[in-house]
Amino acid sequence: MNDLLPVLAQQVINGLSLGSIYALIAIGYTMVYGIIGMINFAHGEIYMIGAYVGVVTITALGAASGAMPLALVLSGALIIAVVVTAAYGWTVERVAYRPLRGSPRLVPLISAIGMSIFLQNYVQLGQGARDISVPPLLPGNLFEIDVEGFPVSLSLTRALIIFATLALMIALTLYISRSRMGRACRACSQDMGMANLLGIDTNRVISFTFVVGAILAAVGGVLIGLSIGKINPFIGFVAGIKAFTAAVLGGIGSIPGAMLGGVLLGLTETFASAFLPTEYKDVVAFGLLVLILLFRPTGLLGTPDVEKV
Amino acid sequence: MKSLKTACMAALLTAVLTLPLLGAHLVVNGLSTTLVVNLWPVGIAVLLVFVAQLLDLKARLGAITQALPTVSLSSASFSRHIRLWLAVVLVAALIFPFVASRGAVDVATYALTYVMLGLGLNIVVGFAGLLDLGYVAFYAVGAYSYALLSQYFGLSFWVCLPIGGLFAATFGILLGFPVLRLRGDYLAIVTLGFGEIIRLVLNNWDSLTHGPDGINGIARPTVFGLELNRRASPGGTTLHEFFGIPFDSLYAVIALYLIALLLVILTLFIINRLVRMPVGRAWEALREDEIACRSLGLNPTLIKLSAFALGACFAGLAGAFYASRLGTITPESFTFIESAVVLAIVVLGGMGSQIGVILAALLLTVLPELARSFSEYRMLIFGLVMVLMMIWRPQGLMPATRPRLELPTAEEAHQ
Amino acid sequence: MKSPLLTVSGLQMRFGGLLAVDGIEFQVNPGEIFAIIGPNGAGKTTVFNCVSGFYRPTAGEIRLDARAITGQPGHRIARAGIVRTFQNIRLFRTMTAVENLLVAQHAQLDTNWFSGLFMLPRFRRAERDALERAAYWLEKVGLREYANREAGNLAYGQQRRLEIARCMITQPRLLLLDEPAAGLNPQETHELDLLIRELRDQHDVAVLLIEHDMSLVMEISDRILVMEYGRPIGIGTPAEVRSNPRVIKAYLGEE
Amino acid sequence: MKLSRNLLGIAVATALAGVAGQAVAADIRIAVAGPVTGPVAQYGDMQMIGAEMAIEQINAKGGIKGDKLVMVKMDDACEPKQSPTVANQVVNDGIKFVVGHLCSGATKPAAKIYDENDVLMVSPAATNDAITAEGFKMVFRTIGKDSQQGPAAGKFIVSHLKPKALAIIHDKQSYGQGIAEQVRETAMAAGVKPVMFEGISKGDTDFSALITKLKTAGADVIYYGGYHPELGLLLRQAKEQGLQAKWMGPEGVGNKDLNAIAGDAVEGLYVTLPQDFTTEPENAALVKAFKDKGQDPSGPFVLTSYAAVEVIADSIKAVGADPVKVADYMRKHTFKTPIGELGFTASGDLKDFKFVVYEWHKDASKTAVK
Repeated sequence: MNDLLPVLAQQVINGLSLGSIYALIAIGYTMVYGIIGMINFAHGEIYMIGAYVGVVTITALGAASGAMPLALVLSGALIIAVVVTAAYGWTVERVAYRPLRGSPRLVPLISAIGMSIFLQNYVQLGQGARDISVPPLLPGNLFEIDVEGFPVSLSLTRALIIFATLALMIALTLYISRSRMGRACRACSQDMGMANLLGIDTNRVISFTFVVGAILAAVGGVLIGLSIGKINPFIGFVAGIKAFTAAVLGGIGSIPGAMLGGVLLGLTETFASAFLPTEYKDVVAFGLLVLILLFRPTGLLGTPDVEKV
Repeated sequence: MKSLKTACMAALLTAVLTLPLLGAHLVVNGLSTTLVVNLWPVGIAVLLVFVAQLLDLKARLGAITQALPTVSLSSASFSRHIRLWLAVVLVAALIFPFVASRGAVDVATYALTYVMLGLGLNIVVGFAGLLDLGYVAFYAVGAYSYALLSQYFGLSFWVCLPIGGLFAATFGILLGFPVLRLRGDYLAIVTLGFGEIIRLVLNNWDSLTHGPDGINGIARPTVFGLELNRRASPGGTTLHEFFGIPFDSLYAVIALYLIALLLVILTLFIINRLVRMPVGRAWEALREDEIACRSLGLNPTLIKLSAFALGACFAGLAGAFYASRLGTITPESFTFIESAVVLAIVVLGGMGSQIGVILAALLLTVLPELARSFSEYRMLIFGLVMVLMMIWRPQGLMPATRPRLELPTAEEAHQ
Repeated sequence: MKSPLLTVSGLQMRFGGLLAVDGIEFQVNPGEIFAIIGPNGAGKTTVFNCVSGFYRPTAGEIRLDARAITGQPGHRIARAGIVRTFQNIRLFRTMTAVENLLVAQHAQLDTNWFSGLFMLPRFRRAERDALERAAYWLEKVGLREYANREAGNLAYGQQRRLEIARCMITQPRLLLLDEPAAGLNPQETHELDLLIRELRDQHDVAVLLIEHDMSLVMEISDRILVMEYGRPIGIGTPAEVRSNPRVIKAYLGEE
Repeated sequence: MKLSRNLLGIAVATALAGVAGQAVAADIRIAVAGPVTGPVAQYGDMQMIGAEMAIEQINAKGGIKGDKLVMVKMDDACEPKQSPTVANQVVNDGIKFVVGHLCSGATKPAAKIYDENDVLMVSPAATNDAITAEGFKMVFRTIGKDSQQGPAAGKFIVSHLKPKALAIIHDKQSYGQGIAEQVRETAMAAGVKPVMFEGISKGDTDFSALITKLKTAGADVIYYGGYHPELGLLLRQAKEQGLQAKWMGPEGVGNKDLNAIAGDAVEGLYVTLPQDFTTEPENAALVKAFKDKGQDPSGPFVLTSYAAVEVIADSIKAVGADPVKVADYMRKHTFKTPIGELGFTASGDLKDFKFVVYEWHKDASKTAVK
């Protein structure tokens, strides 16, 4: 069965590109959970908003100038999407979570669920519930090699996603381990109270976490908009749950964990739909989430926290 | 008067937020996607935020809602009248279907179904403090159990109702076991995953559940053996033939309403008793502090499983009734949004407060029906209300109050 | 010599690399007040958590009436008769004081659902008995008029006493008190002293006590175990322990 | 005798709202029920503009013996949960004629309510067979059934496309999966056994793994049962991965939005559609009327909705506004409509409804395939 190799190669590529998107969103969950121990249920919607703002900007830039060079349109869309989505990330935290700091565990979680429903319908109100299609700005493949008669290819947009995810992940890990704000984040994730006592403005650190999460989700949203070519107000929901699964699989709270978790989930899902009937793909993904949380809630790279009595 | 600076900052932020999403409207026509710019909504939003910041509305609104009177159910005056109040409400509920219009009765039946779901989820979230986001799964199990039993074995509604409740309770325990050791938010996500898995299985298992086509031709409940349809099934007699009156589908609507009312009364009766029993107190103790429970000899596993099983059982009953009322069910009506709506009901009503949950269920189901054109904004308002409630009134509209227990006088006490 | 109520032998607890407790040996006889003292971080609460079943010790054995209970889950050890209080009070805060005492009797109460659902006389009688016992214990700790107040709204000292009452209502055989006098003023400490003696004398319960208040410990304990860095450095009556050179060195440092 | 308001507050308010809806007796109200909101709202738009045009034109010609037709728009967002509430509202408001519902999933529960209350329902778009399979007397449709559209596609695949390896994909929805099963049965009856028969979940966006599976199976003809959003993505990702195959889909994919998503990957797609009557010479005036209002008449459900209103109006003109008499009249007569001569079977389906195979192009035009 030597022709199995190219099929596997293609499926691995599919899995990597899918996993990179999950990783980009998973970062938002991991950082927020790592620092204030809360699942930002509305994070999937922040990703969706990033995609919408990206498409609006592309359409505006595309329409306005017509012959604007591709690189400019793309970078313009990324910048504007990042700025606006970061503003959403900051506002969601400021409005829905900051007033609830210190209240019992269920309260911020329910507020997050409410915010997720609100954002979904807010965008639906503004842009309608229908699918918005994105013109293929970057058609064509990065490479298309013929392995024993089977075309193995990686499209430009998917290559861009994998590359962007790697670059952002490395940059973020360096920033967190090197910079002052990075140190403050790590301090807060160890012990928020003590960090506050030592003069760290914890509110600023928390806002920073949400903004960084939103920025990465925005990049993910714009790139997905380009590569998949179809967005609607509901794409954030399932993508959000899958990204959370990736974050937990990798070990919630650990940034490399989010990357590892994302890729693993992407590969699992891809091989599930390759070898099982495709409709069971999501069942496998959700099943994986339930299994991880049961047998290894701290994930692969996470740090176990002993339940203090 | 908050400083002008913050008001301007807030207004600017609102502009940045709303411009791309509300200001520019994406329109797809055929090949090209174009932008229709309409700055009105952006202008209104910016103005609103500016004024709100200027008058520091947020703090004022917060104060007002705080001051809302909390009717403490156990205050002496109220409890004496509780029997009277219950009687009045019950009589009104019984008369209602015969005087109200058909549409109103149908909406009321729909609302009563959500009252049952709300009361059931209130056990899990309100009393035991376990945030279950997959509650719709038990609703689906109840509905499909009745649908399948009635289709394959022709069992009547009244036989399948308890079976549906039992099946759902079993699934409740199945879900309960794996999540025993998990904390609040992990538990929420696992139950969410579980809910989605159930829906996907229902949608994919074509041989049993006919997948997306769902199950059609589900029999309506019979009233004392009399069928509610226009034409009797072989061997059965219909209500109107029995009474020799011309067929009017209003009878079916009224009968369904009364069955729903019966189920709600049954649910309320059982839950009210359970809460005053050791198991009910154990639920609340678990919510308060699981470690303390363990140190006093209460087995947290049994407490959690009993909460899940009972919450699921009532969802199962509601599901079986829903299937009998609609006559046809598909996996599409058991999505996560249902779980979120029932959670919103419990949260809005006041976690752990039965009266609050009932009021919230009526409010959140009747209001959107009242203004059908308004229903587009229904989910938007749900989400917003959930956020605002958590900020201003986490205890809910009608918060539960502790029952007063009269202590026997000192002489009777002996040890 | 009656056989000991609780026997702890070779107790060891390791958290990853850290050896929190090692080689702990002691016994508590029926009706005895046994204290464990030592500087912060000596591993006292860890011993407590092992005895009460919250930690599974990595080595050693714990016996209650010669029956091994090492590693059993917390709720089963509690039903066997070992009940504890906590350093930071763990009351059911939004439930009333009397409800706290009713929950504690859950294990003893008739939890038959059928009789409960239909309020049969059997169930009503069981509830009334439980309420009477609760009234008795509220009276004993002077909280009777606070019966219907939420536990979280009681004063600190009152919460401490309610927690002890909640333990006693389960009719335990061994009561574990984790720094009961912490945060109490001298007057309240004295009342606590009387309360503990009364519990030991009238309710035949042995007491295992962790406490920093030396005057209370020396005055009330029958025997004392002294721990430092997880290891035992002295055991015996208050007098023996006070004169034990290693203990003096540990507490008062080198001359 | 209405109970005093304050006791039953909300419920009575609903009742009064119901009564207030009662229009002047003379007008004949027709409820047009379909997805005004929700993800497939564009199909609802087609239904609305078709019905609206028919009502306007009939009223312009003096209505029916002086009575005006009034259109009552009802939104069920294609959700099976909402359609029974809408149906009950229609019955409650005393409306006797319904053009709708649109999606099969939403139409099924509503049909039962209408039949029991002697309300005439004509669906311009629901193709699932089960709708007219329960012996209802008041349920009709002015569009073909899956069991008519499926075989048409199956026969075309076997005879024209002669596949070496046929793969069938569907979107796990009652419409998509229903038609996919029909195509499979027709193909297998003709001796062509599909190499793949699989479902994708609605709303999915990444099909790269499925495309690779299709490539491995060497599928050269692929039939997709479902709506346009998912097919658009499948076509686009198939082109990306260099999958050379001929694709075919039902009328649910046949609209411009497909081109917007798939771009030029849509070239050469085969679609079964109701015959496109907008090119018929006698419909020229009607097509111009739509264009004058800036509306596109070529959508699959525009003319079927127009026809539904016309059939109801002609029957009322003959036997008056009693729905039961109208239903009997409809079963016994044929009606001249923009989509040809329509006749109804006992179960309410169209006697013969031809689905024509079209070839779809990247400029969103379509040419009939002989």
